[in-house]
Amino acid sequence: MPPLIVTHELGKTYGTVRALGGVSMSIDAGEIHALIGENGAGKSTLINMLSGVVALSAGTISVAGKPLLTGSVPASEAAGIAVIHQESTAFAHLDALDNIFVGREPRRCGGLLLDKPRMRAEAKRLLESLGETLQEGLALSALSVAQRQMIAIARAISVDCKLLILDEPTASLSQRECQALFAAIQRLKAAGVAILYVSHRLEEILALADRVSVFRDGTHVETRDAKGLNKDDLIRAMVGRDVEEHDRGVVTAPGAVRLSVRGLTRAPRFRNVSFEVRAGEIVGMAGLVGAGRSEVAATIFGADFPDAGSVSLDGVPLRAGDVRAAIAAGVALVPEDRQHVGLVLPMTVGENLVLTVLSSLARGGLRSLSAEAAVATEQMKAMAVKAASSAVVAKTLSGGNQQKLVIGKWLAAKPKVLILDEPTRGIDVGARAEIYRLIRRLAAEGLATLVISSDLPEVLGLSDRILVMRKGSISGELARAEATPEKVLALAMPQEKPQAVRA
Amino acid sequence: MKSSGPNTNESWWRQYNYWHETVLAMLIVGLLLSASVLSPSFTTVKTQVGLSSDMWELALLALPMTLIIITAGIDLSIGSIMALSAVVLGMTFEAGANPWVAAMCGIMAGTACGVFNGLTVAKLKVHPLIVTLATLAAFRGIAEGISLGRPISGFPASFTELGTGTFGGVPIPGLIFGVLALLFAIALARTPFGLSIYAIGHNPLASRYSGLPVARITVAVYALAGTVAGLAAAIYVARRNTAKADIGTGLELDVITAVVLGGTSIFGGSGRILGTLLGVLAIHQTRKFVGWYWDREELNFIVVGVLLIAAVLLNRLFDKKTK
Amino acid sequence: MMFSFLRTREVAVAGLILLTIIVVSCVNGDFFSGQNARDILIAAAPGMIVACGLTLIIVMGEIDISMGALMGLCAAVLGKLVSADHAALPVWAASFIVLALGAGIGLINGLLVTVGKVPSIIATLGMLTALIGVSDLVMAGSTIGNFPDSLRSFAIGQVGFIPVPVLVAVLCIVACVVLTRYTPLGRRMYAVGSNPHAARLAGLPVQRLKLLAFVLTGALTALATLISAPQLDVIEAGFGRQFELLVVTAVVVGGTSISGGMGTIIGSALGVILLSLVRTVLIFLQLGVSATYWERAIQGGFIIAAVLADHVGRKRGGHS
Amino acid sequence: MRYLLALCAVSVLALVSGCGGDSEAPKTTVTVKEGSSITIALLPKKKGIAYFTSCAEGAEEAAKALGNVTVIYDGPTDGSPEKAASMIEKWTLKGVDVIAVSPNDPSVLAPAMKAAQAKGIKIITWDADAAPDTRSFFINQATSQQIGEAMVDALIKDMGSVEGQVAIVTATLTAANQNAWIDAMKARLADKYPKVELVAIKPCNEDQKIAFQVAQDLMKAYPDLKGIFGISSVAFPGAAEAIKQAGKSGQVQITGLSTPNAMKNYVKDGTVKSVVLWNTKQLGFLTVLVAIAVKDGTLKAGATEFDAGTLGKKPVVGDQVLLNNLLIFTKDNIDQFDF
Repeated sequence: MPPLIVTHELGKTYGTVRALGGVSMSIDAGEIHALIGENGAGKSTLINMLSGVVALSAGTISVAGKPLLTGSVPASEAAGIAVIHQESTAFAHLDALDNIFVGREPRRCGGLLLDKPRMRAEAKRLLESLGETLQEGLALSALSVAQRQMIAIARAISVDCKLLILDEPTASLSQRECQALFAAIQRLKAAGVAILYVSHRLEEILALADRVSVFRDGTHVETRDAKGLNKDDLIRAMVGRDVEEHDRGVVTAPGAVRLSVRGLTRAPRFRNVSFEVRAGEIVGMAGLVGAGRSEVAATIFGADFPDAGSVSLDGVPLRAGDVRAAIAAGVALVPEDRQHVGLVLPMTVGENLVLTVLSSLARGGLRSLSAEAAVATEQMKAMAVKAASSAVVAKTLSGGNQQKLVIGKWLAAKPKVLILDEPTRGIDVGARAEIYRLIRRLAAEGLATLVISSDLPEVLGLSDRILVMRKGSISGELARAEATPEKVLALAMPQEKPQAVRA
Repeated sequence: MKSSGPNTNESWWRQYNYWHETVLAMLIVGLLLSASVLSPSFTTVKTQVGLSSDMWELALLALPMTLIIITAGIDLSIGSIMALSAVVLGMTFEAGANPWVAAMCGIMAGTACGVFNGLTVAKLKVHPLIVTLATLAAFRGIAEGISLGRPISGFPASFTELGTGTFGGVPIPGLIFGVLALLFAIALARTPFGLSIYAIGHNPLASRYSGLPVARITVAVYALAGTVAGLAAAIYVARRNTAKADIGTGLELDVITAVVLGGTSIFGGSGRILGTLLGVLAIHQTRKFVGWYWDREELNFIVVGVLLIAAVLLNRLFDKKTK
Repeated sequence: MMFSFLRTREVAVAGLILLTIIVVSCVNGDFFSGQNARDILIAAAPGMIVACGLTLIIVMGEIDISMGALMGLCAAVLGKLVSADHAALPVWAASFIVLALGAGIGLINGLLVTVGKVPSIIATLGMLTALIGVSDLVMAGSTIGNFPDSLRSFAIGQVGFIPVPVLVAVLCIVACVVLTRYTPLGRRMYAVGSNPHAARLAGLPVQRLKLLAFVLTGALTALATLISAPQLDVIEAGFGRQFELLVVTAVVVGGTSISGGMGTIIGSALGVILLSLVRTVLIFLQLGVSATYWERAIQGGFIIAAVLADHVGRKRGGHS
Repeated sequence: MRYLLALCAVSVLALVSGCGGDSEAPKTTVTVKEGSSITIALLPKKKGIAYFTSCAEGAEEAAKALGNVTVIYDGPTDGSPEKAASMIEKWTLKGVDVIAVSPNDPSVLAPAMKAAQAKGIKIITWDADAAPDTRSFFINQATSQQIGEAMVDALIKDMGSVEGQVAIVTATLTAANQNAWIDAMKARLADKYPKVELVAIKPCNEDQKIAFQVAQDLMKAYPDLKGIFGISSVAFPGAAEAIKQAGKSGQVQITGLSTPNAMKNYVKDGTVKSVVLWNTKQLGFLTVLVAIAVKDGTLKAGATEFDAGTLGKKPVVGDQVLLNNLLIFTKDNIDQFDF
């Protein structure tokens, strides 16, 4: 039997940045095909290509021998490709029946009315085939993540689904819910559906998958039979990048404790998080997406209220839940989502750069345009922002330049502690290196820096010390000298006991 | 803020970001030109000054409304705040207070109403449309309740000068408006407060993450609207020598129309005082000319309604072009 | 929690109505009568009819504030068409024309919003202003009277023992409940409001659905005029002015979220009844002449309380 | 290019709105003739309602009869005093000869009326009066006091009893004229009919539906209610319809001010026994005549009689020209009137 899906030399570039290249793989009907790789390895790009959300820059996809019209969601749907995303793209206000059928509802009475009995029966059948019961009349937002996921899968298989793509389906499921999901997946497999299973949970993959494809740095590294593999094999395959390119260079001795976090808790996102960052030190924070790292950062920054615990700067406690107090004390946060949280995109580069220091630049209540221009020019130069002038709208800049803008905005405020959340996500290699250099320079100047990153080489290369978070708490701390990708991954991966590694 | 930098790849007219204002100005000039042909007496200075008398409250209220709409909010209650301020002014005066003291009380009452709106929007996070829809009824209701619907008049000439007097040929309300418009324009274009308003309108989350006092600024703009409504009430009372609970009825829609006509986006983030000035002027001139030439009040509604929709459609058309 | 929450909201509004009835009946026994219930329902009928359409619009994240002015125009046109002093068309023909007029204005609103991309609040504000002028032109400064009895029976007739306006309102509510709960069309409207992006991904015709809701609201506004304007045997200028305030407020009080995605027809209808009760209640409480002057303040305070209570309730329920 | 087109569209729009409507609207420029030609601006309380439209018809008749008179009839369609005041200001600037004002709020209009007088424009009031220093003459068909008293007396007569509960349905709580009438009515009740109890004053916000509902509620909330005053042209028919539909014609009496045409049906079926009004066409007619006389100086302070042509001679008392034709329309006479 020929494979169901065949990709040939798929490639995607954004501008000059290559997100993915040379992907040639195949998936068989009734196969569970796992896809692994670090964050940013290109897994999402592949998913988006298959589902038609992004257009290909190169290559072809064929489904059951027929070429697929790429870059079109309806075409992918018609070909029987469905995706269950990590974040729900469903209708939170609507119930299970609606979510399964909206857009292609069974009808009666000449197409006027919903055929509720049929919907109900059909939904029941679909959900039961997944080992789930139908709960009618409850809005999706009232259901558990696992139930929502089952409904999403039910929607996917309510039409003739040939390939079901599951993107990190177990990220927020309990052990029992996971088992239910696996059972459902096995049923689908038995029914001949091909499954592309993306996960960080290596044990799951070993237990479920028939074959495993490994992605690294935008390339398809290899595809192997899962049989006979163990976790270490997988980790080795995922990590393979040259860590040395991020040489820390001159390491100054860290100074006094700047940022001190004690017992910080914001249930259910994270619990009892304690750590310190010293002046001149770069502390990396590794972990999987959803481990609670960004939430810790937002709470330190005062954007969220903690349930318990304290944050102090130079020994002085910060007022909880008060961004302005945190900023005044010298905390700066470069958020993960620079487009929506980091910048005001429709405003100009100059305006964005002075946003944090607006009042202090004012003279007699008025904005001093010359002082603002001076700050903007200085930061643009310091950050090497590539823009025609400070009057260019931030939206028009590339991702890397936008990120420099966010960092520049905070440096203008002369912070004591800089927290960077995924500072290089979606940024091309050149800009990436510039940002690394910058972070190192700033640390050398005495800034206490906390870098949150899912990019292992990045964390390893930049940090003096690495904290690893798993499921809302710190699972371990590694000194620079002892840190290896394998150790970090081992600490970050769930369902495993922490290795005996400590600071 | 459609600022765009000098970019050599783009022709000059793409960078020119005063298109909306230019169109409006041309529209007004066109109207005045046609008017001067059809009815020359309309375009004389004397007529224009005379006809301006009932423009000032609308013009004044359009200033803070511009700020509110730039923050992506809206205030439907300003007409009612005006009524409540006027009634407070009148009743304080009736109780024997100096009219200027009474006016201060009225303005304070207006500010208090604005603060209530602002706190409900900023702290309780209720949609401003809903908040002010409710206070639209409540504030006017309070005004009716405390005044029992009576008019209060008999203000001394020294006070009514505020509404009817002129200074160097310019009506005093016009001078007050001029000063305030200048202050608002400076505040919007040249103060941290102004830039923060744009930032909040575009992206409240990023504003908060940049350390801008989002809640405080939101309360401030609604409070400012209340204060200006109080001032407008004082001017109205002085001009018509009457304080009553029905003044400013329906004014909020006129004000919103003027601001939106002036190019402020109802979704927030963009808008300028200059545009608002032209918006006010466009509505005022259109109305007055229709009234002057035809003496048919009902035509005004049609003309203004069509003008509003046409202006927004036009702006859309042109927006696509620059993008 | 949303759906169960909505149900509690409907129950809450219904409970509030019940509570009001009980309290007022205790103060003034005359309040509790079949006749009064009937009159209140007749009074609420036009609001309930229009609220059906507006709920759909708000559920899809848009708004319409031109209904009051449209009612004025429909009343004027209806009067001119059927009055023996004017066109004297047969009632069925005139009704049809008025319904078409309402739908037509709704269509223009909808086109401005979907094709013209004018924000709905601005488009309908412009429409509101323009329609006031147009209806004044149509009325031409006089009252219109001399209607055939068949027209008046739209407002004061009965089918069995049910007044026609109540019957029409109930039919509209039932039809819209069926539409929203049991038809693909209705469910799609909610999907659009709940998650516009996902709706587009699911291949729903977002713009067409919005257009349809505006057209429907226009037609329902015309229908509301048909069952309320002939209540009197003259039509005066200014009919329906500010009616939109009542309906928008009622829909919001009835639990429809101004940001879209949730809200029910029943909730909106109950909201209209609740708001219509306020004036009646203030009369039955016999608070005396000067209390009249506080009527509007009480109404406003009541709305603020409802909105704030809801907000607090939502926060407690974890839906901030 | 598209932009230019759009611009053209707007200019066209402006031009169309600037010159397109001649056919449908009477032009109000003065036709210059030999001798005295005169422009009179006639301001109603609220434009677009039947009562004032019929007054305007009377005024037009007078103008036509005289030949060299232009009457501008315009007013706020929503009855807003502010708009009325700015219309007076507009006519002052335009330089009309006489402005005849039916003040919807005398105190709001006073400054504008005084300013017009200061510019040499003659101001007279009609239909309702304003402060004496704001106008030269008042064409008095009835003062607020007379109107209030006439309504009270008519209702008491219809009730056939000098005791019981009565209620008022008014326009809005802030309507100046209605409030003046209410004051006069209260005074009359207290003075002459102390046993009649005024239980409620309710606004209908000039909305037919609300007037109807308010009257319905009043009858149920006050089962002993004997009478209702509907004191606006919207409130009166609304309340009458409520009485009729409640089957209480004859039990609950109603009266108010309205045009005979609007009330004919209710008078004929017995719901309404009396409608208080005056001959509105004559009022408009007389207003124009007085305006001309005031302008050319033939009517001066101190006159005791005014020759109103076809209307006959009208008495002048102080600064008031009395129309003196307060009418009570009943079943017997209502068919004789058509306005």
